[in-house]
Amino acid sequence: MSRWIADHLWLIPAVPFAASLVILSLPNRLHKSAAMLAVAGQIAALAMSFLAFLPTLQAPGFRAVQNFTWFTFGDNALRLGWLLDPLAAVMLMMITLVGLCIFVFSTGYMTGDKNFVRFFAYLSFFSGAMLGLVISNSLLLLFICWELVGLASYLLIGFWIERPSAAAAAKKAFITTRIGDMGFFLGLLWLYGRSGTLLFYDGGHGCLEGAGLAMLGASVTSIALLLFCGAMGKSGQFPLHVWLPDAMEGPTPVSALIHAATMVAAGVFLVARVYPIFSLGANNGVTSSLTVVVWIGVTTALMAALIAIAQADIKRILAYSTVSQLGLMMVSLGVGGVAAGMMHLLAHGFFKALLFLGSGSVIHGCHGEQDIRKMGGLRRLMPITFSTYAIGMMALSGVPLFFSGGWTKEEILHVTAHWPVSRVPYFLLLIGVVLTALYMTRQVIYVFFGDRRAGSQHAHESSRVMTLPLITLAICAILFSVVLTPAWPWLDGYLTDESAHFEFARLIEPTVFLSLVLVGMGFGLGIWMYRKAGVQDRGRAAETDPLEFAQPKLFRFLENKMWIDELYARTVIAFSWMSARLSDWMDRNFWDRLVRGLGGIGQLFGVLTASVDERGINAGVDETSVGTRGLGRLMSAAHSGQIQTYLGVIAIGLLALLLFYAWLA
Amino acid sequence: MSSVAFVIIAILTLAAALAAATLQKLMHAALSFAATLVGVAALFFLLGAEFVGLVLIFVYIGAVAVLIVFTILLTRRDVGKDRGANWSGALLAIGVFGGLMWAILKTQSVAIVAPHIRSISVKRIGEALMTSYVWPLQCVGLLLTAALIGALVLVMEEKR
Amino acid sequence: MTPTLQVVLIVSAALFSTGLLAALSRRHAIFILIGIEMMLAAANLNFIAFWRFSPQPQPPTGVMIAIFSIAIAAAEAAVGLALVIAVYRHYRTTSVDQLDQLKG
Amino acid sequence: MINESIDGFLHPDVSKSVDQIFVSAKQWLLSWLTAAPGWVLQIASSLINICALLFVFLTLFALMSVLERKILGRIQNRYGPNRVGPFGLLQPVADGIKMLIKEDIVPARADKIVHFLAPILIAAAAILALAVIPYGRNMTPFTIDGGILFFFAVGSTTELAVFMAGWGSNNKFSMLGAMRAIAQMISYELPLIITVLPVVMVVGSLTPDRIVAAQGEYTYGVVPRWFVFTPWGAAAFILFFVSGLVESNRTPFDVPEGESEIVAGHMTEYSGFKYATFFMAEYIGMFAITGLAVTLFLGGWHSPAPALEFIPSYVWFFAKLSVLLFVYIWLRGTLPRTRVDQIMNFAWKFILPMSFACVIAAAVWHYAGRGLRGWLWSFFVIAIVYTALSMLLDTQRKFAPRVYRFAE
Repeated sequence: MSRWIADHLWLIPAVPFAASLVILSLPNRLHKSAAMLAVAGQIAALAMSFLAFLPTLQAPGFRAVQNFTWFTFGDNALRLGWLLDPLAAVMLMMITLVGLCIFVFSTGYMTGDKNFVRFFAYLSFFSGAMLGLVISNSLLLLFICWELVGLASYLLIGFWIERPSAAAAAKKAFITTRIGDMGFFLGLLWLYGRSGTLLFYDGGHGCLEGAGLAMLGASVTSIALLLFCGAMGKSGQFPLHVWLPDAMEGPTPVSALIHAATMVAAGVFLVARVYPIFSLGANNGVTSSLTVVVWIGVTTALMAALIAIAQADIKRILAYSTVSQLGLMMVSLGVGGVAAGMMHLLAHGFFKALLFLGSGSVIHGCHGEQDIRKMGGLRRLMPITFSTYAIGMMALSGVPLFFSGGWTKEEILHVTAHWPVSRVPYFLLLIGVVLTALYMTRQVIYVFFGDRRAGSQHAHESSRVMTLPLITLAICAILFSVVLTPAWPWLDGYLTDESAHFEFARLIEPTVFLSLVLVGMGFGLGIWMYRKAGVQDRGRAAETDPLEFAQPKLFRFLENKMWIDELYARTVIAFSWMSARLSDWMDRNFWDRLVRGLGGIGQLFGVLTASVDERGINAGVDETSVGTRGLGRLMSAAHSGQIQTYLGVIAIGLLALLLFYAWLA
Repeated sequence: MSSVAFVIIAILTLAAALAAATLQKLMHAALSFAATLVGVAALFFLLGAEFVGLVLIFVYIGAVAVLIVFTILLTRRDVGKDRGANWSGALLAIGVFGGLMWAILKTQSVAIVAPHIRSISVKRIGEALMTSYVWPLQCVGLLLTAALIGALVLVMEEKR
Repeated sequence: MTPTLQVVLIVSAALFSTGLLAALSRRHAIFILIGIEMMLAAANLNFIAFWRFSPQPQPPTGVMIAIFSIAIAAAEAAVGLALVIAVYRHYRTTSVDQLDQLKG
Repeated sequence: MINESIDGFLHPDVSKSVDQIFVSAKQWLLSWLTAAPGWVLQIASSLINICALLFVFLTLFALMSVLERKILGRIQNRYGPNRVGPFGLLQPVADGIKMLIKEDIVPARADKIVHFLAPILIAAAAILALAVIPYGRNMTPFTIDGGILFFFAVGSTTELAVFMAGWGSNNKFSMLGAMRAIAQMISYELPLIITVLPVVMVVGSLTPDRIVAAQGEYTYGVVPRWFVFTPWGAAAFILFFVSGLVESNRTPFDVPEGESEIVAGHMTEYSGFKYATFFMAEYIGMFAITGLAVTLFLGGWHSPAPALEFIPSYVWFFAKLSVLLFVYIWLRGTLPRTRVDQIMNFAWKFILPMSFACVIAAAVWHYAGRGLRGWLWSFFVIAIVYTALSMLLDTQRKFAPRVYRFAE
């Protein structure tokens, strides 16, 4: 059975795809059956992923590959393939499980939306593409699925097309990620050019195996960095992070599934997948490309955490925390803790989905209110949401011992502390931990404590279909930590295929206390700062944020996301303007000269033909000079709109080529 | 393939080509263009690619030439007033010819005679088309369909 | 005694330049199309010639490419002529030197 | 081409030698210049073939022209030509002389060269098409791998020639006729070729000789294995025959020279010998198409029964040919002329889909193992498509008695 699924791995993405196709063909009045179909497809995918998960448990370092030829031209074939190994298996489990929860949740959340059916079609489409991305054994196939999930996210962000802001956000997300993907594509081409194959594992000939890696040679760093551009785009690392917060314009389940749990993790997954390329030729685990990864990750983590403090939109806060968590994962990959990074990815998938769904339930309860300053006192109104949300928040801010996030964060800090290059990232990450605790506290205080405000007057607990996923995810977020503890680092061992054995002593480490202190500090600071949040006190209006009251300038700076969008606008505009000027200058000075030169060539012919016929030499000369002038004029008006001119220029090019060869020979 | 036949056919072909390029009346030019292609097909026969030659005649005389003459017919009011030739173009063509000639004559490796082989059989071409070239074949089919539809759309009378 | 590859190449070069002549020196759009078709035919001749004169002319790559390029040339001619007709309908002329709407 | 398969002039078996008499005669002629170099020999043998072809088919043309008129006469209940020579058999000679001594008029505004070249080209194309047809055992004038393609390639030249005729004689009627002719030729060339496909598929070769050879045996020793006896073959044969009618501009598809509307179509401005050439080209084209039909579907030169093997192969070929030609004449005597739009609709809406159905049916026949099962299956396919098409195209138009409108 498990053997069978290993051979028919393609079924896992195929099922949601098929579901989405069928759903797309359904009329809008069959929305019930559409939802049923989507959920059923997800359940099937989950079951198959579990089947696929089983064999990887038995043998350490299990890896099942099957490749097939896509098409042949002449005698060179383009091959794709599927791959099942621990990395893929855990991702499959996470995606399908979280996905299932979110599908169920959105059946409740999206009720009454006029494009209900379309929504589920897109959602299934996305999940199919994501699963395909995870199990693909060829960088090309991965890239295809990569673009497909990009498309899905574009469609879903702009799901409420009638909102201009949504449309703009969708466009922004699409374009920004494209910038990254351009790099990815170039890297892909370069890799193909060097190693001649895009298969990861191909019985020793793949581009991640000895032979393939050996062929990369000196260009490996550039390839790695180009691939990392793609990762940066997808998982919102520092220069390209701007799209992710705006992506919150989409429906909340979408934010939960795509922009928190799965798709944005794809970048991290990509780096982990092609890690051999990054770490090729490393001396004690440091290569230039990995160093770049680390620094970018650190910058992102810290910056996003800072920005998150000053946001008012509940989802934006979570979005920025996502960005910073992704930065954390990148750091851990960069410093060599692949397993730690992946573990944090999985844990983050669970609790971030939980948080988003919680926020979704809050928004739903408050009838679409998203500004946390207008909420408050929801603790009693929505107990289930509150408790699950609290669990998610603890996990996110990394409270040790009980919550999955805590352990993975431990791991990451641990590996970062031993990074040979510098210890700066370590300290910065410690600050990041404090900040995370801080802004989460702020959010929770604003939303759930204090007394009700404008937005939360008529709030109510969400229906069963929405609370059940919350509970499930909360349980996952807690129980998941069982396999993460340093006492019994099963998942770590599973990912790095070593056997894990229980050892209680490792449970109590000094770092635990350190992080306990840090988190406590964050909580304390938060509670102290925001105890009076939302209520009028000492000449501060109720709406104004305490931090804003204390430090207006800093708050402005953070609230406006460090002016990065504006900066981009300036630079981009300036750049295009400059390039326009440049090309104009080229036109005036360079091309003109070139064209005159071509005229000179024409003159050459003139002389040649003149010497041809002796008798009518004058006529010949006149004719040729006329021709030359005509040629020169035609050429000098380089954009004459005359086809024949262009043809002539092409011919001249051919001739020039011939002359060049003449010069060579 | 006897070189006498080759030379004769080549001369005829080039003469027809020159006529097609220089004749004043468009219809004559088109017809001599057809003649040129017949010549090229004959050259293919001599070179042992009979199938390609037949295809060439079939496609060009049967389809392209008829298309061209029809176009001439449909745009008849404009036929004939061909205002002068563009001498720089002629010079360019001569130059290109000179360059190519120079390149060909200079390259020693092309001064070889053909090996003695049987002309390629239609069966082998069919097999090749259906096995290792099936992908390009599909692409060409798609392309032709697209071209067909595009041409139709282009010449369709726009409704008003 | 048989002609060498050189001769064939010379013939195709001549054919090519004749096509170029037609395409460059004549005003009428149809002439340009004819010229282009001629150049394509010359290219095909080259393909066939190189296939024929290669040491062992199997597999028939040259023939294949020639066939494909003939098909593509047919498509190109169809679309081109359709364009000529459409342009003629619109501008009442088919001489390319009057069609310079794209003049920059 | 020299057929080495035959050894010596006198063959022990008489019927064999009678069968091969022409081949052996050619051998004998060629044996005179064995000393000459190869290319001389080649040219000589081709010349012999050409002369033979021209002689046979020009005679056939003459015969046909007079017979047609006589048969038409019979159909219309009158004597045909019966003055010149015995039973008026010398009528074509008289016609020929008349044509030759007529004045050759060229319109003043005509495009002289094109006007002159058109008949030559059309005749050349028609005669070339004859070259690839096997007229008897070892009697293919020009054996070429892909002869069918050759046939259609040269056949497609006709359109150009017709257009030249129409354009050259600078005349509205001519142009209209030419355009009509080209339109219907192009629309029927497609089914013509596609109906050939099934045969080519089944035989797996484009060479006429192979195709004929593939129809050699007899099922149960009685029924000849001609393709016309398979469902797809029968359908394809009928479609091919009709398309052939159109290709050679015969009634009921002779709108290009519908004398009632446009005087004589593209032949309006031609007179004297040129007109005769056109006339001849039409007939020879007809022979070519018919010959191809015989080759493809009626088993070429094979005899219909094993018992009749002793009769020479070429006799069989020409017997079948003349039967088909009689059908041509018969149709001309019987059917009225159709309208252009009717012809076009018929081509694109009925004939083309049917010919595709033939291709499919042939494939089915092949994969169901060429036996009775295949027969039934392919018959099934043809029947399905036919009924579907006839349902689809049935416009439910009820034919009312014609209403006459008179000018007041």
